[in-house]
Amino acid sequence: MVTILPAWMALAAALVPLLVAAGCALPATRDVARRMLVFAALPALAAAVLVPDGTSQIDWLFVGTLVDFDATGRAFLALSGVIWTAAALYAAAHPPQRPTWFSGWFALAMAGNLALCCVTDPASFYTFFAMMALPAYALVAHEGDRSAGRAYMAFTVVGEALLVCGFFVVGAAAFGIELGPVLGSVGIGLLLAAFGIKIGAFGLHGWMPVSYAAAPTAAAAALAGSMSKAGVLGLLRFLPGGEREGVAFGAVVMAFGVAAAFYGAIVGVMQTKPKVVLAYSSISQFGLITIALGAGLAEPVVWLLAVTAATVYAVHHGLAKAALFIGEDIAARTTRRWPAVVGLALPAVALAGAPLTSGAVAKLVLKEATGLAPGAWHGALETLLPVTAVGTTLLMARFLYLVATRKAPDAPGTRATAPGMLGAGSWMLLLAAVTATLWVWPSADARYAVEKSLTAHYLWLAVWPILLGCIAAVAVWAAGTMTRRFAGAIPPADMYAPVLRLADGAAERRDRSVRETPAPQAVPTPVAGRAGSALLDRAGVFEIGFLAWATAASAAGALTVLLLLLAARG
Amino acid sequence: MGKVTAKSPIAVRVAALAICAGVGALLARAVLAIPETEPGLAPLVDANLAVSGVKNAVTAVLLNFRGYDTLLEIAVLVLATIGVLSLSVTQTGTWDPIAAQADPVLSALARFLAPVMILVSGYLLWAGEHAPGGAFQAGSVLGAAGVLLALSGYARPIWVSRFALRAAISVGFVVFLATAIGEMLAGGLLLEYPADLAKTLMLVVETWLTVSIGAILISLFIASASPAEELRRRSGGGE
Amino acid sequence: MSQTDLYTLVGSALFVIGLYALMTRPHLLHKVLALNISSSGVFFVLVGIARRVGGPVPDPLPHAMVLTGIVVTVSSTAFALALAKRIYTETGTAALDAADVDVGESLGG
Amino acid sequence: MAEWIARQLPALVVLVPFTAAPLAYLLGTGFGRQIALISALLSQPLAILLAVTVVREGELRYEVGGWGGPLGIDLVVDGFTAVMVLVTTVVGLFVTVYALGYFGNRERYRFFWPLWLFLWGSLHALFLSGDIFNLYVCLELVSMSAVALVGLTLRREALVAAMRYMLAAILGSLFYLLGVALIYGAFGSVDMQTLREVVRSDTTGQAALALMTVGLVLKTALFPLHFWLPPAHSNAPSPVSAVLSALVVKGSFYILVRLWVDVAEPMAFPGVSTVLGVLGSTAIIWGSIQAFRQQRLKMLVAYSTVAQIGYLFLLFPLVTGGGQAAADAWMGGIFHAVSHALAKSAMFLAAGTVLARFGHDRIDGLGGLSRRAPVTAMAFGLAGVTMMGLPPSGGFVAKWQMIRASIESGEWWWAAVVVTGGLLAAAYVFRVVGPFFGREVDDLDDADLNAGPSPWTMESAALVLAIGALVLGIVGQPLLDLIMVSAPALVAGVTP
Amino acid sequence: MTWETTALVIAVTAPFVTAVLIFALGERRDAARSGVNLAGAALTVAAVVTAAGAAVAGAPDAYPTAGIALLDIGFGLRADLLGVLFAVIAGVLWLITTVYAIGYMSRASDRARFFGFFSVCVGSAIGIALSANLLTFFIFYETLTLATYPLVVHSGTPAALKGGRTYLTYALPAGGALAVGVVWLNLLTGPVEFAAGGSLDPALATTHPGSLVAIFALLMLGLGVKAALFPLHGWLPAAMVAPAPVSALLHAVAVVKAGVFGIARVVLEVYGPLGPELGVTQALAVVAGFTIIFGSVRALAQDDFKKRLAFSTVAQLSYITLGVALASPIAVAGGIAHLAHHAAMKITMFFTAGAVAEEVKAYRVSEFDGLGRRMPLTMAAFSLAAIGIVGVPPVAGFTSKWLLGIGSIDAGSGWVIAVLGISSVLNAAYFFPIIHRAWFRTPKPEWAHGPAAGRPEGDMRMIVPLVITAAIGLAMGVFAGMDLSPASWAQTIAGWEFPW
Repeated sequence: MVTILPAWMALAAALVPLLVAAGCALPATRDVARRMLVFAALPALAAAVLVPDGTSQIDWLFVGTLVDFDATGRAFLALSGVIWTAAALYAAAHPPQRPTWFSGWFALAMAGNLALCCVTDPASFYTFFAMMALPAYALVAHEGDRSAGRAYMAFTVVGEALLVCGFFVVGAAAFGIELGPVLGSVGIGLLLAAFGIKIGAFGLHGWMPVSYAAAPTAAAAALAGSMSKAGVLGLLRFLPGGEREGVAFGAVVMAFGVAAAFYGAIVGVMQTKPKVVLAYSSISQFGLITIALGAGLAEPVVWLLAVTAATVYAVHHGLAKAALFIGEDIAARTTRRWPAVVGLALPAVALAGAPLTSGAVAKLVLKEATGLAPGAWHGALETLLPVTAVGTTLLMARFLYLVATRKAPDAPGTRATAPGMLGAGSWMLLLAAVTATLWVWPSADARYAVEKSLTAHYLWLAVWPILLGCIAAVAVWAAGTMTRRFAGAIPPADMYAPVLRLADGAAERRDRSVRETPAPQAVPTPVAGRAGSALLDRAGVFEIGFLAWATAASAAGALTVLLLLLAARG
Repeated sequence: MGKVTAKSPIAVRVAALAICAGVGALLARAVLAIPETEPGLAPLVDANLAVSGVKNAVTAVLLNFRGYDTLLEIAVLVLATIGVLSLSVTQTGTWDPIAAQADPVLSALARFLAPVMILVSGYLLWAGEHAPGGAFQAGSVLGAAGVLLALSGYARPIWVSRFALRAAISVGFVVFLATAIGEMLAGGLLLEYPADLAKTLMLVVETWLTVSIGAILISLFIASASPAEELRRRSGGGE
Repeated sequence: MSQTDLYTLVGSALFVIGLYALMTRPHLLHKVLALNISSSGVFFVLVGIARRVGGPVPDPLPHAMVLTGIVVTVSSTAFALALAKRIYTETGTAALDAADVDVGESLGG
Repeated sequence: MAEWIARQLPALVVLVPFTAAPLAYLLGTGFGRQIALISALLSQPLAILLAVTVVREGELRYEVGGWGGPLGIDLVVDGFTAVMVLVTTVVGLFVTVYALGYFGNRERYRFFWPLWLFLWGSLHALFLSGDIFNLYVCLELVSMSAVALVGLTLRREALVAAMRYMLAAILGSLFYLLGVALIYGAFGSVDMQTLREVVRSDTTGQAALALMTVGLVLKTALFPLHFWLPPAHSNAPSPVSAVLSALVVKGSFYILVRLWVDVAEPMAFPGVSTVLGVLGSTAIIWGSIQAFRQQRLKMLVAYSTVAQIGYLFLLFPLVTGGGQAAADAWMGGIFHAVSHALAKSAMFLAAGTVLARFGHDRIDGLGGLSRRAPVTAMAFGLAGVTMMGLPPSGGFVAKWQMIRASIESGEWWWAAVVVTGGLLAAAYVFRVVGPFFGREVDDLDDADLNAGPSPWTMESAALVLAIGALVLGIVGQPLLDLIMVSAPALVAGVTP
Repeated sequence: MTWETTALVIAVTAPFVTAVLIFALGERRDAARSGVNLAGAALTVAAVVTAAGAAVAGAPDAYPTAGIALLDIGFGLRADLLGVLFAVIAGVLWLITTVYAIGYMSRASDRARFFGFFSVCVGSAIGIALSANLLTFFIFYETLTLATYPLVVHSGTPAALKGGRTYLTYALPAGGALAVGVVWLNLLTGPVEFAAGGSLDPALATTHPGSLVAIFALLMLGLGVKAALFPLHGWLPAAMVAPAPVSALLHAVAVVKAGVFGIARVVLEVYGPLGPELGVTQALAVVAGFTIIFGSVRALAQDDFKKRLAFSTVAQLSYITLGVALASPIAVAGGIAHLAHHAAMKITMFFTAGAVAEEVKAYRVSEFDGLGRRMPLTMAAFSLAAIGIVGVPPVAGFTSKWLLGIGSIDAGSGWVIAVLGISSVLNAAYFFPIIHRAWFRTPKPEWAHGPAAGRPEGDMRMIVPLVITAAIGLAMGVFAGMDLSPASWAQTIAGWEFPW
């Protein structure tokens, strides 16, 4: 480009979807706005390409906004742009019920998601994070699954609260306020927990499977592919990577990552709904990203590498996961499934890290980062990482199996429309992105990783876990009974299932009681309390005494005596 | 009048006795402590008697030195009269003959006594200048004459119009006030008698006060009296 | 005991007697008379004070006060009597009682 | 002319109503109204001029008869006097205006005018008098005219109430007179200026002071000697009630303050101020509780007076220590007398309007009054603000100073009493005012007595007085300054 | 008298004059009354803005002042930055509320009384804002107490009268405590003028620590009632019997803010550095923190819409108190900014309550299912305000919370962060269900297709004001960084307050 575009242009471009959202709210512009939805993310995509690195300070916006447009932000902006565009296309192809309503919320979340990629100060980031996360409720609950909506909202609200608290600490540090060791650690902990919820970290993932399953496909794709990645971006932006204060957290974070990676795989395999399997796969994959970040925290010098790894992995996973969600829906809409299943296999193997896919590159970068993990972690991760790939392979196998063997299209009316050109185009876009992105990644680090992934050593490293996984999958399939025994043993909400059930029950009871309780009648005002009025009556009796002439005159006489006595004394 | 219990309960009486005994004792202690030698204002009065316009010290105090007290005192009288009139049944001071058929003896006596009493009243008024006496004493005798006449069925209120009655009641106070204000207009202070006119002015004031006091006393008596109608009724209709 | 003491003591006694009667006698006429007795007591005290200078001429000031006091007392007595009489006419009784005063009924219900 | 007025001012203040009174009597009903109004209007500039003169020149002394004390009688005007005259004059004017509408031309009430003018004149005479015997005569004038006014309606309750009042008043006067006699016996003078110099701790003198105090307390209706006040004030015709509560009780209180704080201060003996303070506090609490219990509006207002009188007596314990606390208590006490006068007269006048228009004053029958008689309801409510002592009312400034004085003197419990009293006042005020905003009660039917709306003069007289009491809290500083002009030595120590 | 001083005097007196005119016009002349009322409000706003301009341009020693002698302190007005902020809020929202109230009260009775006392209330609030010292403040404070009463009991029902009694039961003793505190303080220190950075002699902390603590307690007791600090908050939910405009302007802005504004004046401009030194502000912060949680928990259980809002107000007011009590300019800025932010958001919500009650006769949250279809503008405005209260950016509530959070760290009171976090969750827990019901639940059949064809969703005199206030709430958050935004303003004020 000839002119240098200032950094704030990125933010402005990212906020274009707000116009669509506003348009959807106004009756006059509703229809036009809904059609514009598919173009809403394009300005942001363009900005990701055209706006060079740079910073802009926008003092008047919020409490002062800092746009620091850098490689990381650009990567996430591009990722989000692609995924939201694809999702919007798919939504246009297969509009959910009340499409204007859906589009409005969709555009709002989109704006938040895109904008948060551009800003680097905590207040603005939080603003756009909320603008993304809260409207997403409408998307999750769009098809009427109140339980999932409740779960999503509960986790989101708690996450937002934790986040704002964590950001207070970050913001205070930015003000130059001395934090002290305790508060600093608390701040890091809060950030980890808050973003942990968004990325479905182990123990904080309760909302993810139910929400992914409940949301309309376009929304699920956006959620899984882009919105949850905002959590990763947040961690990258605000964790004190490369500094001493984060070191203590490294081990914990890595441990959580490992736990999520395995937990997601094991529980995911037992699921019976493809979307839920994808959700657990996300949990597992985010576990891997978490491991990288943990390694970066633990060893300050590794942080930059960890950032690259997380970014690359996030892009890779986002695209793949979005493609899987849309593909799943397309498969469900067709009676001839095999083309869809084959198409789905591409992102599936990519996730497993097959050679020549983005997955291979991503895993390589990840390995590079974790390879520098301190102490025993280095060895442990060396062993564990390939095992997770086996798990991923199993999960993907399970997913493809479920998609392929699903009986008829789901409940009539919801996915009744057969996939058209638009929907297929959306999917193709994503598949293309999965295939190509890392190959055209405009950074030296990426190019180096790509080339390295093509070496024999790494090819083998990428291949064997997949092979092992396939064998395991076939074995399990062959065993048959085992699958049947474990499938569905764990509900989608896993450890949170009882809590969600309780909450659902409570909500239902409340609704019922409200329906059955008549409006409160005007409460009659109570007469003055008995005790009070009795005392007052007593006061009246005394007063009659005072008014009696004899008493009064005696009182006058007594007062005379008293004063005369005082006089006599004085 | 009325069937009211004559005495209070014993407890009240005992308490009252105790209190009164206390008051009495402490009062006695106080009065016994009055210094015997305090000259008071007597010397001051003596010193100023010459310029007061009268020779009687008490009259000088009443009409000149503390004439303001007297002015207010007349106001009290007028006020009480108005108050009594406001409470009387007819509220005008007119009355039916109190004794419907006047006793002939009383009537004759009254006829004889009234002029004498008026004469005495005049004397008292004049004597007040140098000896005990003055408007109040004179007015009282005048009032008594009026009461006597009323009781013996002579005077009927019709002899005075309502306005005249009101005028008689208030004339003393009004003249007193007018004198006082006149003194102010003449360049003095309130009730500051010019030395040369003091005696004359005081006599004028005293004269009208006598008239008023007489009228007031008569009015007080008459206004409080029950109409003859009611008297008859209350005496059991025996008459 | 000087003349002054005698007069003032008698005056004090009269004052207290009147006070006692005022407290204990319910009848309005009695009360008015009681006040008259008390006022006489006060006048006695004043006359006593007037006597103490010792000269042939008593202090004229207390005398003037007594005279003024008498007129005031006469006026108020006249008015009080008129009032008592009127009360008797209106109510048929001539006593005062707390029951005459409406001190408000109880609020509770 | 102006010079003459300036010279004769104290006398003129007294003479105007006193001249009007016999004329009003002499000329009868029709003229009585006009004479009263003329007298009321004439008094205004005189009272204002008096206050202005005092502020400019300090204490004024007018030697009646040209003799001067102790031989003659002096009229003395200091800040305290001027303030009391001023408030009497202002309240007097509005009561007169109100009464014009209230009594109309009715022959029955023709005695109101002379009696009221006598009362007015005697109040002025009382405030100006510099002689303790002369004060006795003034007290009697005040009492007798007040009693006569109470009985004016000749209603049974009114007559009985008047009788109670009369007996109490005479007894009080006698106590006072006995005290005057003893004072003369002890110190040989009844002139305040002279006494101020000669009084000393003396058996007779102090006994005299005790006796006078009892008499005046009785006349001021301080608890527990308030037995005569509620019936008298509530059964009197409303304009009279207003004057009685606003001004008449202040007359005897004025003398009490004169004696204890000013004239007889050198022989004041310990304990009495505490006794008066405690009785005052009890009055505040007890009067408020009784007011809250009442079923009739005028009874409630009357008991409110019993309570408010209590505040006046807090002056005594608070001034004893001298210094700034005494100055504050002095200002507070007197300012309370002033603002209470305005507010209480407004309350009684408003109650009178209600009574005249609806034929009853039962509190539970006043629901929705703010709709039927908004001006009257507003007047009552605004006057209530002063009763509660809330800003911006004059009652607030008074309580402010009292609280200040009590904290300054270290006797914080008086402050607690003041605050509690305000809250209790709120309880009884809102017991009345609350239902004003409520649903209308059928009882509110103008059909009864005087059918039709009240003359606007009546309603607005009450409102103006209430507003006066209200704004006194903001524009009251000149009045506070006036109160401090030539203040007694005990309280003049420091002025802010 | 300079132009600015005249404006200052007009700002305070105009509402009272308006009230007098309204009373004088009587019940029947509706058009004239509305005209007078709007003109008065507009004049007030103009005067307040003029005074504000002078305050913004001036430094603490060049603020416009006016006054007369009264007692030892004087009755004084002053247009300083803090004061004009509150005055501008009260004035502008009064103007908006007047429009709303004209619509709301169009079928009600006793309109003259209502609008008259309403004007008195606003005048008192502006007087409170522009008071130069504690005496003047107290005078207006109590005037406000009294003038609010007729509005609370306006409907005249037994329930309303009871609510009025409850209100007075809290407010009047508080006034007593305040009076004693103010008197005592004046005695201890001489006349106390408000002054940025505190006006007390620092030496007093060593000579009279006990008295200062006691005085502070008395003042807080007095101010805490209107500020609805636990346990003095009980009147606020009871006062919800008042008509909606009253709840909106008075119980969300003027009256309750008068309490917290007073706390700000006392803590910042009287005690200043002595507060933290004596430990009293720390105690105040703890009480405020507890009130935040307490109010939010109580709000959860309310089905009555206005009661839920009332408890929310209880909690939100303590944000301001908390901010003021933390010895940090950032926290103070947050507290003061919340004064404005909460005003705009809560008034929107109460406007909503009134509009909904008038239009569809829904009073309880459980009756709100699908209301968003029937009254979309109204509920959109409400939702915006609600998420603002929760603290969701970019609505203004977040801005104040942000400053508060950072300020609490600055003040070394990290525990406040937990309070803010928990409170956010609780706020969401009681507001989001309302939003959920309105937008995500199946509406009643008659609501499903929106307002009747060709007809607006309600009386536009009520809808437009609430949309405007919601927009203001949003704008104050989005443009928080602009020079004259409440947040920036508050930061400037806080800068003056902390010379120490």
